[in-house]
Amino acid sequence: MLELFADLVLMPLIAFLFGLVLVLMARRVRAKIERRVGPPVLQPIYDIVKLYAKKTQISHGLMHDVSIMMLLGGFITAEIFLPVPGLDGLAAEGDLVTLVYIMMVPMLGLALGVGSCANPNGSIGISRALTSMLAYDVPFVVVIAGALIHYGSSNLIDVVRIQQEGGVSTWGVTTMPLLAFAGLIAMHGMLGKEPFELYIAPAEIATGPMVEMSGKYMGALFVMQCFQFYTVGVLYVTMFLGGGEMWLTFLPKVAAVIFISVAITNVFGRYKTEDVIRWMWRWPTAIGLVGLAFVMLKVN
Amino acid sequence: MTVETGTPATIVDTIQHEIPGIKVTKQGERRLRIDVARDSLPALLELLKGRLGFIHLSAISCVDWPETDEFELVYHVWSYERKTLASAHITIPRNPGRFVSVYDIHTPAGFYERDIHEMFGVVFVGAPNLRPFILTSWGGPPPMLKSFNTREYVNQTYEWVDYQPDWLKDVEAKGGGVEK
Amino acid sequence: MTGSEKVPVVTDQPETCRVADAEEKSLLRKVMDNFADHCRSRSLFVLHYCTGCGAIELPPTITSRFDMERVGVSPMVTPRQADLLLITGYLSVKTLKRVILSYEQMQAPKYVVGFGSCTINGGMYWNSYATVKRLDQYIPVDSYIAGCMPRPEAIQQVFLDLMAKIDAGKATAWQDYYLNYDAYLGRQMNLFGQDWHTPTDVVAEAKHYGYVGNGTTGEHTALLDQRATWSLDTVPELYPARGRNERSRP
Amino acid sequence: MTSGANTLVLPIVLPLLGAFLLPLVARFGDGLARALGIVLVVVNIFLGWTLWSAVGTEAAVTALGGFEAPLGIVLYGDRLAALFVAVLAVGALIFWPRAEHGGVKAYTLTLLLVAGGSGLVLSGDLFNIFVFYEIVAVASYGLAASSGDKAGFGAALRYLVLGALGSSLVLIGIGLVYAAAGTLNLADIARLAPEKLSGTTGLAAFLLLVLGFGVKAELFPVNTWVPEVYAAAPMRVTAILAGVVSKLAMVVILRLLVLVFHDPAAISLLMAVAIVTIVAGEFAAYRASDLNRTFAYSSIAQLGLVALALTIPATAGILAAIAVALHHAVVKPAFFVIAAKWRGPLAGLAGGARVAPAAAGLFVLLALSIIGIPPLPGFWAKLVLLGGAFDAGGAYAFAAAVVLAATVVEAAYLFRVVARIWQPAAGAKPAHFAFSDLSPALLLGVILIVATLFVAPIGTALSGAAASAADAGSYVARVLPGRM
Amino acid sequence: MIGLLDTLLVLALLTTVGLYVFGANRFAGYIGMAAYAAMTVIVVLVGQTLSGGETAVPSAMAFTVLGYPMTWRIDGLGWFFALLTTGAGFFAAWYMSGEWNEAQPNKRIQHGTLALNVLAMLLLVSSGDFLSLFIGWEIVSWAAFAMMTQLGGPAATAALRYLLYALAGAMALFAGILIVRSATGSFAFEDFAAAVPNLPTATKWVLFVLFTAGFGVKMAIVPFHLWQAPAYSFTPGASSSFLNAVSARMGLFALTLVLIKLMGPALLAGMDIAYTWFDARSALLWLTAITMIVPTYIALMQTDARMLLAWHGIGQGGYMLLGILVGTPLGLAGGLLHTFNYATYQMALMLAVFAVVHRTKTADLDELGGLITRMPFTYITLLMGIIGLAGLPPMNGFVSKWMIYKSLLNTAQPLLLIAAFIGTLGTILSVYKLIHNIFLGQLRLEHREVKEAPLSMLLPMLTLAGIGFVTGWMPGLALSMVDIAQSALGIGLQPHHLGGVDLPNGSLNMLWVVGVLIAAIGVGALIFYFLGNRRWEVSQYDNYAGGHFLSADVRYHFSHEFYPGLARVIGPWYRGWVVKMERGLQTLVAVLGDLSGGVFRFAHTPFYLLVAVSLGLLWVGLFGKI
Repeated sequence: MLELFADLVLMPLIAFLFGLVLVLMARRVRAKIERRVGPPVLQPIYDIVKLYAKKTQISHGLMHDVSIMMLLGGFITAEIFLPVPGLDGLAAEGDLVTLVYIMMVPMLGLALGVGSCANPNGSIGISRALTSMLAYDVPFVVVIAGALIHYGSSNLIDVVRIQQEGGVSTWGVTTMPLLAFAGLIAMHGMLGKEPFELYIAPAEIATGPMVEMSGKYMGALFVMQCFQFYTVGVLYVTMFLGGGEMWLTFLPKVAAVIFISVAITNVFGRYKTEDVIRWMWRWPTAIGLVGLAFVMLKVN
Repeated sequence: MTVETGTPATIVDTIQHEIPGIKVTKQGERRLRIDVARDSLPALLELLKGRLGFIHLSAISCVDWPETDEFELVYHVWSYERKTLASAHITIPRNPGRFVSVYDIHTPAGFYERDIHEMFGVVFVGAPNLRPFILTSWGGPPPMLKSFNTREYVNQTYEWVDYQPDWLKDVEAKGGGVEK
Repeated sequence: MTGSEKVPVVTDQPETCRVADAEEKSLLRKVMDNFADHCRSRSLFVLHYCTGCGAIELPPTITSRFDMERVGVSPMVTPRQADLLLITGYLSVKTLKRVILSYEQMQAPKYVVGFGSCTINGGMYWNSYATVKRLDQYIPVDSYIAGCMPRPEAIQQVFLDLMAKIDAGKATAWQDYYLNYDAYLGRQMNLFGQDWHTPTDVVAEAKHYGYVGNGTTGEHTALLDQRATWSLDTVPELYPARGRNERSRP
Repeated sequence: MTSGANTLVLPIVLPLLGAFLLPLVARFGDGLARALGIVLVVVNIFLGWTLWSAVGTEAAVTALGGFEAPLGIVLYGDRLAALFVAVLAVGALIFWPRAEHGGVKAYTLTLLLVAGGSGLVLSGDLFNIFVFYEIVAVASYGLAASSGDKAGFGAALRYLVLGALGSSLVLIGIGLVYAAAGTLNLADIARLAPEKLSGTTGLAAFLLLVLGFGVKAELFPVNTWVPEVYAAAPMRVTAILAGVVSKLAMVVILRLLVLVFHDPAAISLLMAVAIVTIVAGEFAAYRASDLNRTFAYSSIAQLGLVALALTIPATAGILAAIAVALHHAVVKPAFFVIAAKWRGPLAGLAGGARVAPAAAGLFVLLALSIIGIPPLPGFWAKLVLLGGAFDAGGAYAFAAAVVLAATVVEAAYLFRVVARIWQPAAGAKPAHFAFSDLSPALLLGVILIVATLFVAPIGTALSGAAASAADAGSYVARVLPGRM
Repeated sequence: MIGLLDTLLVLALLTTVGLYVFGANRFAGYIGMAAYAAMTVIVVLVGQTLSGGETAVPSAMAFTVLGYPMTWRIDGLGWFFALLTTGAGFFAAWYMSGEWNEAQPNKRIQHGTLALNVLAMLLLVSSGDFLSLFIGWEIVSWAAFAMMTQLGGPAATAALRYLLYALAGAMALFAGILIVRSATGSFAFEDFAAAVPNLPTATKWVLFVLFTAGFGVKMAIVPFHLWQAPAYSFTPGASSSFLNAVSARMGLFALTLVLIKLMGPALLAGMDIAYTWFDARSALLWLTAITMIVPTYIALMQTDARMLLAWHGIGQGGYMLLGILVGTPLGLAGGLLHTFNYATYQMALMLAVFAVVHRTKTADLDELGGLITRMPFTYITLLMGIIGLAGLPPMNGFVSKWMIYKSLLNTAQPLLLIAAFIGTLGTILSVYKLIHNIFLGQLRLEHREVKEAPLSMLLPMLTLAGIGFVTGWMPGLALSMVDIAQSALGIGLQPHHLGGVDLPNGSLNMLWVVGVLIAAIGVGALIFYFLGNRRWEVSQYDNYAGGHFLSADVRYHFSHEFYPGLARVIGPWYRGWVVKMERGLQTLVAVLGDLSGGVFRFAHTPFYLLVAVSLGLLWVGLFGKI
């Protein structure tokens, strides 16, 4: 039990810390692309501590507070179900489908909190966020279906073990290149980065859901960003890049995945909502379906 | 009636022919100054717009003449075809300060008249909306009137920093400094 | 307290001990506060609210030319998320209302920097009936930048000075708004009329967070309390007398 | 067996005698004439009941005037005949004309109708059937005209012309049969039919007979008179005509099909006619403008159903035919009683439930039964009919599918009215029902409910009657002993 | 001793009569509650006998009419649906026992029709053979009609439209059972089950189509789904939630009984459609896939809360059928469990919506907003309900959807999994729109004094939501009920434990999933309360509006057309083919009607007589000889 208790504590902690590194990397990459020096190393921590140390904390009702709790709780739970080298946590108790649904709980919590802020900018932001979720989740589920049928099991520990049996040759990216590529695009959409960043949209709807968030509410959103980077990265690595044998190779892989999407994001403008839907339902879905066809040919 | 093209000269002839007691002076290659009686201004604007292509009322400015106790209203009208600006000058007495609105001829007049009403207190009969929109919480008299003593209002409403640095004292000692 | 009474000259803050911070209790609290001030100074979110002509100085300060992100300053969109409110240039009476609304929507500790001479004593519009002459009469200001319009280097310098003050825990101008809210409100009412009010309930907030000084409530805040709930009194059918937010004086 | 024989002729003779005596009795008082008429009808019911109970599987046969079978006229009273004699008499009793409907004239015509009807069902001789068919026809023309207004006379006249033409067709048909078979006795014809009536003559004879009797049995091409007459005739006459008389013609066709015509082409002809009748009846009812016309077209459809049941081979068909006919005899007159007061366009019926809750409730009960909703008897009738059709398979399955589709249309137009009745009244409210107006319908409603409770015993009784009716061999043996 | 089933049926009959007679007085609701509670207890007792090894509990009631025997008995499958029915009846009666009922126009009819519906459904689920099944089916559809047509006006037209659909379905069913009788000689289930494998494929296909169509109408599978949303929405509150929760599931009971128990999924899979990869089972599977997606995205576009939920009812029906038709024990358990879960959260949702309607007199999503401050408990119920409807972890909806997805994965049917997931996404979008437009955003001026729903309405709602949460945390409780039903189907049971299902290739243990989620939210709460200063609640007018001063006379709220981007993309896809088909059918009947009416009026009968005779004789002359 002690080892399980250690997992329960360690996994979210590692997720948070490495999430901070990822956020720092994202801001540094953005700065370098804009020929700027970029923030100091501890900047994400400074931001979060400053937000939590705010003297006045404005709330818009009990649901606003509960949504912050759901936000953090949801991501902590998602972390616990993500197997990382050495720490399996509760990955055996719930499989990938469960994880995908657990990742929706914080999104719903945030949506309810923003709704109770009673600000139309927030409501429009959430309506766009849910629409973009609908957009990127279609290729995402094609990828999941293909991958799980290819691995024959939906338990993440098995998925990692199957990929590691034959070294790089049995990695998801080598056995299912098309699905991996479609998965990458879907992940980019899931992170809500630039071409699909239609729900933050500072110019149009004043940072959408974050419009009435301040102090520790805003701090929680910054923490969520760290968790989100980490979770999405680890999920992709677990499905396609052979999961984590040991930390030294695992963290660079996650950083690499996040680096790809962060690098892309700074050179794009923002798509309109319907363009996001049309684009996501056309290209990544088509690639995913072709990949799925290959998988089905192999299976039967 | 076809719209005659041609130099300002021909415009001058048509205007003088149409409206009695009008004085047109050419102020430049592309500028005309028209002094007209107060009552025939709407007719003039109608003529300029209808027959001579002066379709764009770019501004109405008001000048306060305390000596003759009059307001001078200047209607700047521009014609794209002739590339000429015509400025119609009229004068109205200060105390009733009322004049007819030209909103129905040129819609932008709505805002210009509202601005003049707010700043000078001139009431334009028939203007769609004369509520204040710049000095929304202003209680004082129309501020652009010459009779309005800005300096005295400012002294009475606002305070300044009483900034007495040493270097300023030396300058004042030598006779310079800010005039009071 | 009529408007014409002389206001003390603004001189540099005396080296007395800091204004009693309501929460200062224990060593742990002091360590925490120091660490918090350390982080606050290194993470300033600027409300890029172009109130006057000086807003054009911000882009070079924040982007690649001068890159304030090196020291943790990054622009934010709404007052809720911002710590630093920049008043960039002259303030007409109408703009001042929006500035006060934004200032009250910001979360303490909040700082205000006035750009250029217009915010110090009216600048070149010193004799205009419509512009505000001294900003610190209406909202507490941390620091000013002289110049008509200061260059990015000056802005960078004021940021660094402000960060040093925050680090030292001395940037407490914002408490003055709570402690002497009645004076501020009185001066605001002189300018905007007796039925001036903002959606933020500053007195209740002060009581909630313990920043109640003897100047917090007074005759002007009493005027505020006469209204039932201000948000509803602007509804014509409920309160026919008022009916509109921006009302010209009778 | 013989004791029962001579009572066989009574159901025909007594009403006939009554019909002629009534004008004389009327001299002594109109009420007396009415009472006598009712007594005679009750006697007829009793006779029908005694015949039903006396006759087991063995039918009662009477040679009129002592002349033996092939030459003399024979009456053949099996359970089927007894049933319909009783039903005719009960119908006449419930809908016995009121004093204001032409008084004595109406009573005599009704008695004539009862006499003719009983004769039609009982007689074993083809020509004798024709004679009674004429009596019934004449009586129904008279009754149809008894409403006394212009529309009634017009409709009755057109009905007379059509009836005459129909009868002439029947006569030609009988002539053909007589020419081919040389005899008019049904049992004899049945015995000779295989070789004599198998060819085109048989088929032609069948066609003519079916079309002739079809006029009264409301089969497709010849039933356009139905909506006109039922709308014009007084409610009580329409009830009897629609409810009972049209079934008698069906019984004759049944006899012919069982005994004489076994040619599959004939059967397929009758089925085609039946299907078209059902479809035409249901869809016309869907577009009918007022309640009366709706029920007129609905009765056409139900008669088509009975005809379809007849085409189904073996006892299943006969049983289905009897069941549907009986159920229709109970439900349709009640519908017409309601339609009598609720005239005018359907839209005007809004608010009916508040004005006359009993009528509205009865309407729903009848609608449920005619559509065939369990546990009401309508459902069992349909179950037998469709069960037989699906068992027969092939073309019958298609016919059954048509019947099912028609039922949905039937539900559409009936429940359109129900929904209208339960809506709050927009303009004028429909008429209120006095208890006396609604009493016949309520009585029939009670009969329906009683039938629902005792559906099992009724079912067995009817299947027994159907079995005996379907047995051509026993009919011939019974009528012509030893002459097979 | 009189059997359990008979006591149940007699009690149901007495409740119907009693509630109709005493419907008007104040305690009718409580009488109803007591009656339905007693029924539920009896059903649980039946459950125990069944789980004790009995295959079925017979009933003394048996008739033979015209040689057709009719028997009634209740087996595991019927028991499961009986439990749903009496449970739903209990909560509906509880909802009707309090203040909500005083405002209702016709109390007697409401109580009476609810009890009638429960009686009819109990009769249907305990049918012993095809004939009693058909009789039960008819009575259920007519009882539902009686319940729908109470309020008149639009309710009456919707009810009439439902009735025509139901009757068409019933006629198809009638033809089906008669074909069964002619093919196997009797109406009994066992004979049919034995005879069906070696029936000719043509009859097998005809029976499959007829039964699927007949039962599909009640289940509102796609081509027959148009009637359900308006019919269920215009019924008065408690009855509408009863209809939504259970009524459509009778179709599922019958489909499961015939397609799975009697015909068996293997047989269906064997019936191939020529020249396609499809067979009967996969064709129906794809029909359910469409049923999952199309109604959900129609629900997304609704502006009336009741219609939105009713459209979701159709979509969720697709999930249940999908689970059942997959054929593996896991899929079957998932489908049946989804029926139970759906009943709990859908009823909670409808009761919550009707509580809002009770207080604000409107169900239009564009007229509501910000009610969370006024009606917090109704908000909690609706929140737990939508989490269940969307199928997210803490609630039970997730467990059954997970089992269905897992069965699809194990049988390697990715495209169906994708269709199901798209349906879930649509549900998440539309349920958020529902809760946002009613409870979140700015409170309207006229709703400032709206009070919370009365206790008599809150308790049933919260209990239902609680059941949803408890069975979500410990799905084993519900799965044991599903086992009894599944044992009757002969496909084999899905082993499970209190927390969920253990499979070699990926298991689900909700004890851990929900436990950790709640613990993590607790950690979030600790972080929230201890890290950072105390919270200060501000009014809804103290809000960022770009420097503008907010006041109550300007509505600063976004709710109309909540997903504009999505509407622009999928808007053109709503072509309403099925609506056009329905209207085409209506015009066809009208044209035929005009035609036949015309024939009757065209000419007098003698003309037809002569034509008929001449044609007939011609026919005789030409064809008679062959």
